[in-house]
Amino acid sequence: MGLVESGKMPKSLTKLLNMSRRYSMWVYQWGLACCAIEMGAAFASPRYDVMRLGVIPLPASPRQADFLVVSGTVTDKMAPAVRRLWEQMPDPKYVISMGSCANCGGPYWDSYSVTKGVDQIVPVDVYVPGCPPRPEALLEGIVLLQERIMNEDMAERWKGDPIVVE
Amino acid sequence: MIELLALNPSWWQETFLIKVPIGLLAVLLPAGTIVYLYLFKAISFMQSRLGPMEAGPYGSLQLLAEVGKWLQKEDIFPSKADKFVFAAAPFVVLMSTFLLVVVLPAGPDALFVDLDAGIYLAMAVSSVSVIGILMAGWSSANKYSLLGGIRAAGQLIAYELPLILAVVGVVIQAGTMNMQGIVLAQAEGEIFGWGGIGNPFILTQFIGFVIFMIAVQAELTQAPFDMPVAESELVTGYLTEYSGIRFLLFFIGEFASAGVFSAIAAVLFFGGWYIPGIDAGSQVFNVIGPLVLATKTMIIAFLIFWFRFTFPRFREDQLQRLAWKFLIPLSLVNIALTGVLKVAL
Amino acid sequence: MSITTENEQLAYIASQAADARVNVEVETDEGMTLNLGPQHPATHGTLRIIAKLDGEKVVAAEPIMGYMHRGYEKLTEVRTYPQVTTLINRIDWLGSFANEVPFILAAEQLMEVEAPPRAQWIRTILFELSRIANVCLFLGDMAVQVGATTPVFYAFRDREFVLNQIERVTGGRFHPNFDRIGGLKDDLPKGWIEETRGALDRMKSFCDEMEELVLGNEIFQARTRNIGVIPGDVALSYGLSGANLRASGVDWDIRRDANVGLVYDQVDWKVWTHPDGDSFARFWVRLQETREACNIIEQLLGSIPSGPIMAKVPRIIKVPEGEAYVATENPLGEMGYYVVSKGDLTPFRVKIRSASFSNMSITPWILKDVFVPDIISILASLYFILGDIDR
Amino acid sequence: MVAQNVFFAILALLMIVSALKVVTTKNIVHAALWLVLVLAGVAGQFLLLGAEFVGVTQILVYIGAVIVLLLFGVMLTKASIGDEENINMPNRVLPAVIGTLMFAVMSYSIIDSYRGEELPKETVTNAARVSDSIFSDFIIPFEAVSVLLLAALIGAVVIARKEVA
Amino acid sequence: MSQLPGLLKGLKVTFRTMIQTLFPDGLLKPIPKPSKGALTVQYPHVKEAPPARARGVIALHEGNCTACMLCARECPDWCIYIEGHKELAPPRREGGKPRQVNALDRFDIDYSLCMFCGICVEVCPFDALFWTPEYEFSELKLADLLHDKERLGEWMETVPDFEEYEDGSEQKVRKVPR
Amino acid sequence: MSDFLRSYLTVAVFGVLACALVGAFVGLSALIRPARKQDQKYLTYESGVDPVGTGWTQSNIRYYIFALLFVMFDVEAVFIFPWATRLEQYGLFGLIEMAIFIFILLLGLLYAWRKGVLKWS
Amino acid sequence: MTIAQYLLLSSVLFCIGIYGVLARKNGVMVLMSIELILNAVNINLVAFSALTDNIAGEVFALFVIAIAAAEVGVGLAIVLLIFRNKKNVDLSEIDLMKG
Amino acid sequence: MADIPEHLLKRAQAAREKAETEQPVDEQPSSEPAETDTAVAVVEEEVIDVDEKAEKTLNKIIEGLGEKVLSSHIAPNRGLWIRVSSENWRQTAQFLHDELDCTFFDWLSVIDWMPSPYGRELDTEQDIEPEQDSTEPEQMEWGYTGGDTRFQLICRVYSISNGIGIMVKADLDNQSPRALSLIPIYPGANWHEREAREMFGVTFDEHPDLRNIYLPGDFEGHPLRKDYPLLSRRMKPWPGIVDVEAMPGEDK
Ligand code: SF4
Ligand code: SF4
Ligand code: SF4
Repeated sequence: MGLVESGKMPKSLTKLLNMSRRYSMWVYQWGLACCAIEMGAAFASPRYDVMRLGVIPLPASPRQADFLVVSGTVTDKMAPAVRRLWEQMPDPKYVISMGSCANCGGPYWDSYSVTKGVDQIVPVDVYVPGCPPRPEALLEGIVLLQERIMNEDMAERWKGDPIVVE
Repeated sequence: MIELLALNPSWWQETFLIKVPIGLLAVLLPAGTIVYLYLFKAISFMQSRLGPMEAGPYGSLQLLAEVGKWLQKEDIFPSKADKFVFAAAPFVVLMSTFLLVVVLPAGPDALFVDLDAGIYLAMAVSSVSVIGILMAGWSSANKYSLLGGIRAAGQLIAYELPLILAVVGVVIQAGTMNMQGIVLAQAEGEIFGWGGIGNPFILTQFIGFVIFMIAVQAELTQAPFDMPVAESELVTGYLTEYSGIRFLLFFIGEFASAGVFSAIAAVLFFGGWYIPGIDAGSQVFNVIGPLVLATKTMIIAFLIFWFRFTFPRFREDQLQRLAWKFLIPLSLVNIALTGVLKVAL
Repeated sequence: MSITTENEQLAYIASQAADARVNVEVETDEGMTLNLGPQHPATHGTLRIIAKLDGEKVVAAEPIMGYMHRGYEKLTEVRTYPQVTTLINRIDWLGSFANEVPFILAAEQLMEVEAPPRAQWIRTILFELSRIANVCLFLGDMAVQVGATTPVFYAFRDREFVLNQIERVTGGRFHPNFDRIGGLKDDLPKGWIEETRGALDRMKSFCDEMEELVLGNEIFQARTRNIGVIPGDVALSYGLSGANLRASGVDWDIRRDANVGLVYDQVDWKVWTHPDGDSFARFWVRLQETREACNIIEQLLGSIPSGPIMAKVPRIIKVPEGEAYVATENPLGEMGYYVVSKGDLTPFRVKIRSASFSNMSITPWILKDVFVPDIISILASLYFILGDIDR
Repeated sequence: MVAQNVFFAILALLMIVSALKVVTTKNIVHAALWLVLVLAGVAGQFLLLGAEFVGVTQILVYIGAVIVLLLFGVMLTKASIGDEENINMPNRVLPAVIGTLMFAVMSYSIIDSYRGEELPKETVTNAARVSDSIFSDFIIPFEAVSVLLLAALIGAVVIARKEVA
Repeated sequence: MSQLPGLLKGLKVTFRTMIQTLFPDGLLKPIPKPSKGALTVQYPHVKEAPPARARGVIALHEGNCTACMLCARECPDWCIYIEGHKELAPPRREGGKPRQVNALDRFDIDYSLCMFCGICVEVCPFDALFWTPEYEFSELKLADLLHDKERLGEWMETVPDFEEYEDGSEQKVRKVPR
Repeated sequence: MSDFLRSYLTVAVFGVLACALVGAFVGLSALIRPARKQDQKYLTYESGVDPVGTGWTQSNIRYYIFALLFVMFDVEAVFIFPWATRLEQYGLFGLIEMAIFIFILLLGLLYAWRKGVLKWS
Repeated sequence: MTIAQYLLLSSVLFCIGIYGVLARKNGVMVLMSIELILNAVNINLVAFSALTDNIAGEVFALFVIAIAAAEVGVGLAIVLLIFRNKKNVDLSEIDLMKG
Repeated sequence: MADIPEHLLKRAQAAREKAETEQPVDEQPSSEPAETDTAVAVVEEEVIDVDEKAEKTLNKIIEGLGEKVLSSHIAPNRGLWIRVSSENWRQTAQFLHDELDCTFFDWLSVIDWMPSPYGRELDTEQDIEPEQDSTEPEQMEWGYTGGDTRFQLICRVYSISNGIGIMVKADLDNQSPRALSLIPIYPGANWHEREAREMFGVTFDEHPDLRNIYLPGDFEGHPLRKDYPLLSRRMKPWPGIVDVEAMPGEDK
């Protein structure tokens, strides 16, 4: 137990495991706002076809998800649910914040009901700018995340803190 | 096959050194092939996409990545769940699959066991997975799971019957429950006196085949019978709370049973390892038999996934109605017809 | 990095408590309470339906909204008119060009300007294109909700062609911000008309595919016929509009009956209605409307007048005092803006009459005595967009 | 024959432990699952005795159908996760005494009358033999079974309908 | 049952699509070439080209900007930050007086907040801001989404030319300063 | 041991094999997977909110009728399978016997059908 | 293998079943205990069938299985009915006459 | 919040001047219903084209409701407004529904006529704190059909057979704004009224279920009231102030 946390993993095995996490990323079907449609396009449109990258948009339950795309506006009413769902995902888990709303509140920065940035609730690994980001921009974010996974230190991630990238 | 290698192993050696590894392969390989070829690729093509491309050439290593990934996922036991049953459910489901595979013949001598009650045993153990599903649904302590589990069980038992009854027609024709015997009966049978291609029972048991396939579709909870795991309402049904490796096991179980059921269908209706033109007793079949069977299996499995990705799903009551009011009476009629013909001819 | 500050934590706990209260309110002693959402594939994101069940039967269902409430009406009061235009794109995010139009028309009414004909033509074309982009997704999504996976891929596939056309003109795939008071931001780029024709052909074949794959499918029909029947008068009293109303047999279409500012009177087209009022009818009407939209666009493409695309308006827009209400037949139904101006840079009050809000208000009425799977198909057939409900 | 005896012992142990669990566990679903093990053990014993058809039937009917029925019934009666209160009679000593006494008496008489009587080796009865027997000697009971099943179904439907109404 | 035709038609549609994807050259040349038959643009390897007007990211032509603040004021999200100072620039005509111009010290756009509405580009009276269709600028850290003057200037390379207009238009095609 | 028992032993071995496979997977996974306790991780998933109600229901009693019907026809299958293998020998007599048997069971199905327990309300 | 070992096993199961029937209050549990008893009987039947090489024992085991299925069906239906009326399946509190 | 900020004074002054110079032509806020009829009779002299349909409908309404119609307004081809008192709110709706066949319920909302106390000058960095109670009712201006009170209920119903939409306004009490719910006539009003309650704090009597519809249950305040502040706007410095450093030697 806890082979990884103890740091006794051989390098090559770490690489292999990172690789498998990189190419098998299940993302769960959850859209929040307009960005969700572009996310849907990235997932379901044959033009973008995110499955190519190994991102499988099958699960509808967070229990089977590897990463979460916060695609759109997070309102104060929604924020607890976002947090809850993120918490219910099994580790190792990742978060992509998609669109201005999720990044910072975006067009609703001055609204009374919108959370100003999802990183106040959950730790975010990749920020994808745009309003909405084109599907390919999301793909870029995913590729970025994959690279990040490829190079990450498993022991650090297993402890749960997102790796600090310098 | 063993004779070909001019070995004479003891029973224990034979079982543990040959049959067990081959059995593992026979379960996992079709499952993997089906997932990759159909779930990832063929379906993508049907939707004018490509499917996995990045992991290995044409995404061929995707499955390895999947397994590697799932191994690393945290294994969550919800605090309210019944831990023991929750953990045990995947065992039951997978066990049902493995017990199904055991009766399959892949050549005149290439078989795991040659049971007198072969197909009967298969039918018996196929219903065991219902228990696993009920266990999973109940122990998760989750509403979606419970509803999904009960729906699944209700559906599985409703379609278990057409499945069994569709087989009866074949048994009547073959006059045996032995799987090997059924293959031979097809190989040596004749259609109205013409034995050119033997008698693959698909020809004389077409109704039975249709019923069997519909029932298999339902047994595998694939669309249009995927109410229990209906994503758009029950999240993932009885699997909702499963994460990590246990989910993967269910996943493997699902597709492995797809493979096994397709193989059973191939044996029952398409002549199993036999292809017309070669003498059924010939040693050749010990070599090409497995391949022939695998090919037939894959073709049938394609049907399953083709349907799955084309049709909308039935509602629970429509599904039950279809089973009880249409399929079961029809299969009884089929049995009656086959019986009458058998006795009359 | 998870900056869960103390304040954040407090707010979090408070809202949890609020949630718990809702739960208590709906708690029943008999039967089971099924909670769909806020994260649930059936609810297009963030709607939450609480259904009290007896077995598989729904005794009562209560939608809980507001998970996507972004405060548009307040924000419009602190934004200038051009800024409002870009903001309201995001109400119905699928047909966003159509969102701008009624607001711009209302402002134009107050300013007493009229867009030049070319602008009106292009507006109408884009309006219908966004209808296609919107409804096209409905066609696929409805199929997904009743369990067919493939149609939605086709919908996304062919929708891309339409989006491309919208993007080529406006620069945004679906937040165009293209309409201006008095006209349009820019003119059509070269070659656009021809390409649009191609996209329309694609759409038409998509409609045919949908008809074969979904509409004609017996399972689909079994799932939708006689499910969720809304009689015409009930629909009216709940303020249902658009295809939902027409599927209940009410022959009313703002484009034909109360058209403002768009050029529907220049084309030859038909309003589709269906007498049944069930989920199937709603799907059918929308499918026909998609075809009709292709038809309208094709006619308009051939007859775009030449000329300017902007009327004379001051550079800094101040809308004179007054009140105006303009509604258009948006993809989701009647969308209108009630604009009260006091002559400032910003509107004084904007009441947004969004289609989905009214369309959804019928859910407690209609989700009675149905089965759980029907919740999904009925909701899907009513077709709502969360931004359009919650605003 | 040694192997048979070994397997018999394993199965018997499994069955007895599971059977005890069935009657002592406090959770109904667990009880049903332990019962599965008992039934599977019984099937195994049948196979050891060479009764192939009965053994497989045991799996098909008991594990595949009766247990499912039981589980359904359990879930329909709100089986909660965790132990249930109030599942046992207040007085369990008396039943235990009765059970032990009965076992003592029975085992005594069994050992007394059948000590050392060996079973014939390797008899395998296949389905055909069973079938022939049914369709020659037991045709009346056979038809009677169908009537019985019909009666059971009708009874259950009546009860359930009362419920639905 | 009369159920079959509708179901079969559906099967036909999906099967046809599969064949079209697998064998884009028709069944006479049955060499599977899905990457040609599918509509997919295989992202990291191939990139689609969005239309010229696409609003991907804003490029700044620093030379034109006079720090007039119009864009910052009109921006609905308040996400443009400008600081400037006055400066003497060489005269426009030979021998004229040196002109007083506003020079930019800081021009930041916060893309984490920007709503990509295009108002700033539209209101800029001096043609200093342009849209480019680039879309690849995701970041691992939020702070990196604040693009400064230099970064915005780099985007200038990717600004496409303005497109011609469709017949019947009275708009003039503008030029991108390079 | 006889071939017969050996065959069934193989069957049992395969059953054990399934368990071994599951066990191996779970064990392997236990070596490398993380275990990060987060209080809410173990809450029941319910679309992102606190679970409503106790989570238990009396589900539809109709399911029970279906299960019962299933049991009935399952028993039928028990008799029909051996019969099917020997039908040739029994001839018309066997046919009629089975026809009566099935007919009686069908009466049950018919009864349930007519009483409307196969429908949902 | 001797017949005695089967008979002993069967009697163990039988007695456990008896204990269950007497000690359990929950209707479903009682049904399960009855299943134990029936299975004990079946073991006896099959064992004797093997001993005497008479197929009748096995055939009767089959019939017993069939009847047991019917019995569970009806029994559970009654338990369900009780449950619906009383909200529990406590056999000790049931006055059968009032049902 | 000590003294009144200068800009606010300026604004108030400007508003007062404006009100003096451009007296509204037709929509005098009328206190007595007697005058209303005349106001109705002299609709819109400035407009040349006449909306016959609207006028006919208006006549019918006045016929049916008589004095209950406090005032009305026709914007030709744009719409028809009438104003009633909040006591007659439901009766009016009932009349429109029954007599004029306005079966289509369009929407219902509230307008807060109080000028917003918040604002920003172009050269201040922060938003300004408003003066407490700095706004009195007389500073308010009402739109078409005038008004008396801060909150006005407005609802639009549509008659498909006649092809005309009618906007009905009603003045609400300043202290405790309330009106009868329209649910018995238009069930669709349910959510609209919940929304109005939540956003403006207007109570609808006889409404079965006036819970919050959008905001979390513990949200305080009514966001669409003009005196509800948008905090972020007041916290964040406005980047638009001209921030060009002067040349050396030049003063600002
Ligand atoms: S970032 Fe823009 S497109 Fe995305 S959800 Fe927010 S407003 Fe919609
Ligand atoms: S695009 Fe819009 S939001 Fe973005 S910087 Fe320009 S004006 Fe601001
Ligand atoms: S409006 Fe144009 S010139 Fe003025 S500051 Fe902005 S970019 Fe520079």
